[in-house]
Amino acid sequence: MSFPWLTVLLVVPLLGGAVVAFLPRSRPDLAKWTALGVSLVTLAVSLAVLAQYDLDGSGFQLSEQHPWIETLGVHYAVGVDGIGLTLILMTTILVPIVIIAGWNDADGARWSVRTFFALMLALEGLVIGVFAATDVFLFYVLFEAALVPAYFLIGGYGGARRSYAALKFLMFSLAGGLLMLASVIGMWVISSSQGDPSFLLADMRNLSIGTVEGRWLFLGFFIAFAVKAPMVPLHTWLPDAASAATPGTSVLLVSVLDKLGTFGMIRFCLGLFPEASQWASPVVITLAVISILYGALLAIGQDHMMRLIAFTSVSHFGFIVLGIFALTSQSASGSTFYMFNHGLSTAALFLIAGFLIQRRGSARISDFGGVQKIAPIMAGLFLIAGLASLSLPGLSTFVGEFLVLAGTFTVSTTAAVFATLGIVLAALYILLMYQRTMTGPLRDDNRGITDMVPREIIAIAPVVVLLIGFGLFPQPILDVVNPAVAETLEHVEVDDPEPQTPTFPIAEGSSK
Amino acid sequence: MTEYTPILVLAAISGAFALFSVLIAPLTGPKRYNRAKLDSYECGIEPTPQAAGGGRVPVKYFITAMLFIVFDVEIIFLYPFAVEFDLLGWFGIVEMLLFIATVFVAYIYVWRRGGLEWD
Amino acid sequence: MSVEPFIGLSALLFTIGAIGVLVRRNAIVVFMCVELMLNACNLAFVTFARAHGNLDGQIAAFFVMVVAAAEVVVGLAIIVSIFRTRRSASVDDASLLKL
Amino acid sequence: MAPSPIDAPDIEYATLSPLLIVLGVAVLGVLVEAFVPRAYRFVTQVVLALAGLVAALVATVWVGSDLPEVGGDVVARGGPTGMGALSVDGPAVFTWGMLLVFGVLGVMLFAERRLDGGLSAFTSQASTPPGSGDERRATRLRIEHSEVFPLALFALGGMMFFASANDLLAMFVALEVLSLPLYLMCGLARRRRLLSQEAAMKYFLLGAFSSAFFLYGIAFVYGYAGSFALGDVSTAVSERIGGQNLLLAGMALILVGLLFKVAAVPFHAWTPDVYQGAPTPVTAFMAAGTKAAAFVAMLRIFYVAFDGARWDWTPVIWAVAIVTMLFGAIVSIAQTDVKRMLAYSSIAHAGFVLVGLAGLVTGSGLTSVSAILFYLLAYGVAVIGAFAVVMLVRDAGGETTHLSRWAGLGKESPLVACVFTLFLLSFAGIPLTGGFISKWSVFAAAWEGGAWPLVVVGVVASAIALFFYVRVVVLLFFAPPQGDGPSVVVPSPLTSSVIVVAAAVTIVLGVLPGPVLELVQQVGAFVR
Amino acid sequence: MSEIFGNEAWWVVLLKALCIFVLLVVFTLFNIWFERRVVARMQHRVGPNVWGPFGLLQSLADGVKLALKEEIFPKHAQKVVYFLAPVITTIPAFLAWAVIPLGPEVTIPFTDTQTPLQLTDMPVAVLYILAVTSIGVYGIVLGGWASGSTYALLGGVRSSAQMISYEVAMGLSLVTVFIYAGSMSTSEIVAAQAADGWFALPLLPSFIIYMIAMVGETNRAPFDLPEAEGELVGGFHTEYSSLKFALFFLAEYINMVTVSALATTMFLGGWRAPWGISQIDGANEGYWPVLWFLGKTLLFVFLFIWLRGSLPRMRYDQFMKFGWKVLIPVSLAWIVVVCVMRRLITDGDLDPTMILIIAGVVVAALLVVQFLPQRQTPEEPEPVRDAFAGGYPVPPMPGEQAPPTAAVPTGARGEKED
Repeated sequence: MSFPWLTVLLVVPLLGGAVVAFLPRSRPDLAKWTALGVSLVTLAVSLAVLAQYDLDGSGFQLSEQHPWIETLGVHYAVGVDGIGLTLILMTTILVPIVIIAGWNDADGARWSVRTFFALMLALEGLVIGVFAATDVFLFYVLFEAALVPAYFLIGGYGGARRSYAALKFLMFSLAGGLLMLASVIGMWVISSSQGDPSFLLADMRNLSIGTVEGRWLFLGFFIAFAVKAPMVPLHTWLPDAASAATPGTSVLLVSVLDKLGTFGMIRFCLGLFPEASQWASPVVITLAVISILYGALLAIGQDHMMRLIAFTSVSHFGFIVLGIFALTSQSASGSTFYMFNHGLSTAALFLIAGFLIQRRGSARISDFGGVQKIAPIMAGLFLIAGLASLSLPGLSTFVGEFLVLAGTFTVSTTAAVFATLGIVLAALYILLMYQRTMTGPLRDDNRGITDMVPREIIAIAPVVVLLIGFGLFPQPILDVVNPAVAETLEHVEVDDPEPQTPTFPIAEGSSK
Repeated sequence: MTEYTPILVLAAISGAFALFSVLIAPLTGPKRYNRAKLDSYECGIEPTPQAAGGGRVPVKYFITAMLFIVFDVEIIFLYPFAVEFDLLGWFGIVEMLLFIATVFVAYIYVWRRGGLEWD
Repeated sequence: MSVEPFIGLSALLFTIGAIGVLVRRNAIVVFMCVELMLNACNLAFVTFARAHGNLDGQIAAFFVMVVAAAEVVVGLAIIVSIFRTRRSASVDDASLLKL
Repeated sequence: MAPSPIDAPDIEYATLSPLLIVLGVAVLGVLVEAFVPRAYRFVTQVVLALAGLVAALVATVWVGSDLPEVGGDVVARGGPTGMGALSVDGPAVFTWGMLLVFGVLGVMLFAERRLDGGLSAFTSQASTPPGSGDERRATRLRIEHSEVFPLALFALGGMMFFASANDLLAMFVALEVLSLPLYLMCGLARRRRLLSQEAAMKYFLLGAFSSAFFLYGIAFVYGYAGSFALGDVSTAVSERIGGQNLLLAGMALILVGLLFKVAAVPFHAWTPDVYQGAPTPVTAFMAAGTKAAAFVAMLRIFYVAFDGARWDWTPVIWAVAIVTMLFGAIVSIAQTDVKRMLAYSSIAHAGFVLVGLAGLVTGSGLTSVSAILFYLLAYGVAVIGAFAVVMLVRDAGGETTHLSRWAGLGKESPLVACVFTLFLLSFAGIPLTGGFISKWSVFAAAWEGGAWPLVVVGVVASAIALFFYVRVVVLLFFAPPQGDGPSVVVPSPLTSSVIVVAAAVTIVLGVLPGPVLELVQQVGAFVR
Repeated sequence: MSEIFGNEAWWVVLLKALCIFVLLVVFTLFNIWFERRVVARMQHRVGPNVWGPFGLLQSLADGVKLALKEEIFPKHAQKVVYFLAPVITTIPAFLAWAVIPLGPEVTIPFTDTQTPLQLTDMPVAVLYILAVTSIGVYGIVLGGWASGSTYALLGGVRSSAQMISYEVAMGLSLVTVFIYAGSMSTSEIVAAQAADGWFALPLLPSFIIYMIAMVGETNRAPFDLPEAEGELVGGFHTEYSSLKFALFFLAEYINMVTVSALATTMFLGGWRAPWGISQIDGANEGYWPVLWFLGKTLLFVFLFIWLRGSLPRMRYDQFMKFGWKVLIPVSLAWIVVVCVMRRLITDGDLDPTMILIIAGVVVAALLVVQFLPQRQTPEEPEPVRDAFAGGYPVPPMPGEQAPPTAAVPTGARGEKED
């Protein structure tokens, strides 16, 4: 068999993490540099994977498969399609950035520096594993396992209420995960009732699942994912976590970990329970729209910068979910594309806000003002990031959001209209924040704020570049994404509908 | 009428006799009150007050009782074995020897640990 | 000879024992009640053996006796050891462990 | 008239060798107590016990390696032996092995002497009143109760017997043989003796009470079926002869007795007290061993004997399982003592196993029996490890089991904290631990048997329990240490190896459960 | 065991029961007199000789005297139990005789009803006797406890402890008899001895053990520790007076007769005429056997009295030690020997009687060795005198000289492990 690229891809960070964890406690710098190196190597490997990936090929590529627990039909099976690949790339790109940006975050924490970076690498490895897993069991295991490093990242480093935030985060995710466990067990029972049990995604797709069972199982999966991709009303853990954790952790949480949820929705909800997905989509669409608006409104009301950004992501995740459950190839690929870019933009926002907070020693927007006079670069980058977050045309996020909306229009005008409101609100909260922090007269207690140091610029620059770059030329990613999305949707047995065809269930569902 | 009924008859007779004699005693005997007489006898010295709950006896007696139980149980098993001895053959003997040996081990333990010492 | 009366008796004894265990406070008495329950079982065994015309029940009674004896030995040892320390065998006095 | 001689029964001593070895070594241990001078007694006992256990383990493997296949609707292995009093079949042999492993680990914990100033965890002389001069004198003379080793072996023998008994009477005897030594061992703690003695008394009184119920149930079933052999009972049950009331009453009473032993609500009251009061090594041994043996016996009774009446007892099992899971999970949240917490978690686990038992999946593949066997193994190992860790966290007054004293353990000694976390995660059923696979398999078995509501409740319960475990983890790692914080005593190789083994097994069962799962599937059918 | 037991006319049963009752009472009266006479002779005295021929009515007079004494309810007594204890002790004493075979089938005079001279019999007769006699212990220990007097309590506990200790030995000694007779029914055991001789010979050790045990069982000298006047005044019946005391007295003597009768039945062929007389035909029919039986029993009673007259009282620890450390192991060993031998014989390999007799002699010798004056086992050496025993200066006892240098307080001195 060919070279196990994916295995390497997910083993490298894990091993690196292990190595970092056992570096001498006395030499934090060594740990930092090693971590950075490892993450860069991972990035390189992921690029190699990209090179290996055949755009015209269909289904999972570079897939490997070894039996793990025969008796349960569990395999160690990995493989990527366009969606997984994109998200893997996003991860591998973000981690080094976060490491650079969070270079000093762990200093002076109760826990050692090495552990911080080791945990980050471990998280990266596990997340990559989740994106690449093509075995439901393996997916579940990694999905749950990824919580552990994240938990310690939040609880071990960061702000005052970190342990509370960590507990909340863990409880939410684990509760969701347990529901998912129930569903997974159900899947196993069904598959074992239909011949030898097997968890391979391919085999599970071909199971014949009764309508009712299907819907229950779907629910189990969906709730787990909805917790992960914070959807109203299961989002409450995110603001706490984001505000308590270090900026770097927040980035990993929001930009990477939460993508597991939306990714799971595409890969499993749609992939395993097509019928149930159609059945549920009206409700889900409604929820998505609600979280778009709700998140945006709460964001406007926030005074805590991190919380604000967190709520913006709630709203953005609403878009993503909307795109997925609109069940049109356009919106779905839009969502995928949007996941990628949302990762970047949010990362930028979190990191820069982190720099600000670090300098000012306060996260309250009202404490800031006129920062741009003394820190122009930071202000500029902050503006760009913000604009990306409100998906200004010309920035990559715009493409995703537009595709989502366009796709949604074809199935449910109402939803689309309300969603569009979200964009307006987005403009509102971003610009308000910018104006209240950067512009205006410089307050005396902000004089201490210095401009960004080269390290930070190095960290932010690639993000900005990518944002703009993909804004102008989105095609490469779309090429990667589209076939996979198309495949998924055709498994859901919907073809892109014309706007008003009364025969279509979703139209009815959403028009009432 | 089973082979146990005669025992009841005998029990009735002896019981009647015993009860009669304890009941008749107050009538036959004289009654002369005397405080010292009613006090518990202790060779004339001031009797020691009763300990609560009938007082405490040495734990030795407890151990003896336990041992008695153990060996009585052994006897419970020995009797049927003995009665049917001729039918049981070597197997029965071997098993019984094993049984006796096992109980004997416990016995040795008690012995060595001074459970049988009275001083 | 009909079985019911004997079973009724054994059930009665068993119930008395059970109630005794639940309501009495002196460990020794509780313990005696347990023994009473065991003997109720013995009665049931022997009765059923008679009813079924096989000896299993009687053998069972033998084993139960042995077990009861063993229980006596162990139980009294424990209770005596407690009695020696706290001068009372009341179950209530033993209250260091709360639920 | 001369009645014909009784022909000697043939007993397959070879097949029973593990059992005989364990009990024989126990008797030897008593002799050692009698004859070996005190100076060498302790060591002799330890060596003897370990050697015997290992020998028995080897014998078990040997027995298990050539169990004859028995055909029929399901392929089972092994068969009845000892005049049908025992049935050495797949589950029995597997349980033997499992129990022997527990026994080895437990004995190693018993033998730990470095933690408490060169003295074992057991009192010097149980006969001396606590705090008395005699006690101090005995301690000064370094007198020790090395009897615990024979006692443990007797208990172990009883457990093995219990798990393989194929006859209600044998089952009762085995039950007592396993219980009585445990009653005694519970009362032998060196520290907090009053607590320990109380625990012993409660355990004894309630235990005797429940075994009386068990016995009365046996009497009724005997009255119903006219025999003690499980096979005969099952035929009687399936043919529905005689008065059903006898059968129902019997089953109910037997169930009471067994549920008590496995510590299921509402017969759980003894568990926290006993777990807390007993010497920690004993608690570990008991928690792992008794549960395993009792559950296997329970499976045997209800799957073999009362299978025909399953519609009568499954509802009860359902109810008990639900109540037990929820109760154990909820109440454990309120606990402030590590040992009590583990006790309640063990109650909850009993509930989970009952879920598997309610599944009633027989046949090939993942049967309920095999799932439960796996569960018991994973749980037992984890719980022994957990209590072994509890042994290490001490202060001047012995073990500090109050949770608040555990705060900041992660800082004090990260290794111990991590291992304990591992066990907790295994209890909680987090992936990549043995607990996950085991919970998985029982739930799967239950769902396959159509008991999916139970599975849902079980998931909810584990979510609740999860909250508690995670809270403990938070305490361990993130809470600021109280005062000078807990001190972790460095144990002798015995304990540390126990902990290492337990942790390793927990992880292996979580990551590579394949072989063990296959094993339990092979042995997962009783011989009827 | 004949089918007749349990199927007789009610009046026959009543008659036999009455006879046994009367027999026992009379026998007791006689025994008391007998004992006093014999002991008197042994002590070069005359003994009671006033009332009736040879003073035979002496004990009757004593009984009447007792009845006329005031009865006392001590202050601390637990009234009810104190009242019932004598009854509890007396009834079982009588009951034991229900299964003792006094003779063969006879015709009741003036009728033509055939009936065995035995109230009843059952497959577990001997077990029944043991069970019933041990009920008597309850009476003793309860009486001692209920008297509310320390002496009585100790006496009761002691006597119960000693009874149970020797009951074990007694029970074990009977096992071999059952092996030989193949039954536990008294009448069948007697029949078995008719077939192959008295068991006293082949089972000599059992016989000896039984005799020792029976003395201990009945609290008779030299084992009469519960009534050790020196230490315990009257033992458990210290506080009893008048007829209650009389009942205890009665029960004790009946027990003495009971164990003797049991010994006769078990080992001396029961009611069957001894060798020599048995050659005369008709010796084993009719009412003659009662004579033989009572004669043999009286022999044992005489043994009792003889022991009392000649042996000093043992110390309690010696007594317990003897029971637990000698009798029990020996009888167990003897059981094993008998089992193996018996099996070998029934397999018809080797000559039975020889081996048995040899084995018997050996064990008997072992047993006798126990009676030889014990060589003084060296007590643990006198602990070095501690001038500060218990932390206080102690003056030297007479005959004890203080060590040259004043000893320093040594706490751990003289401690020995358990």
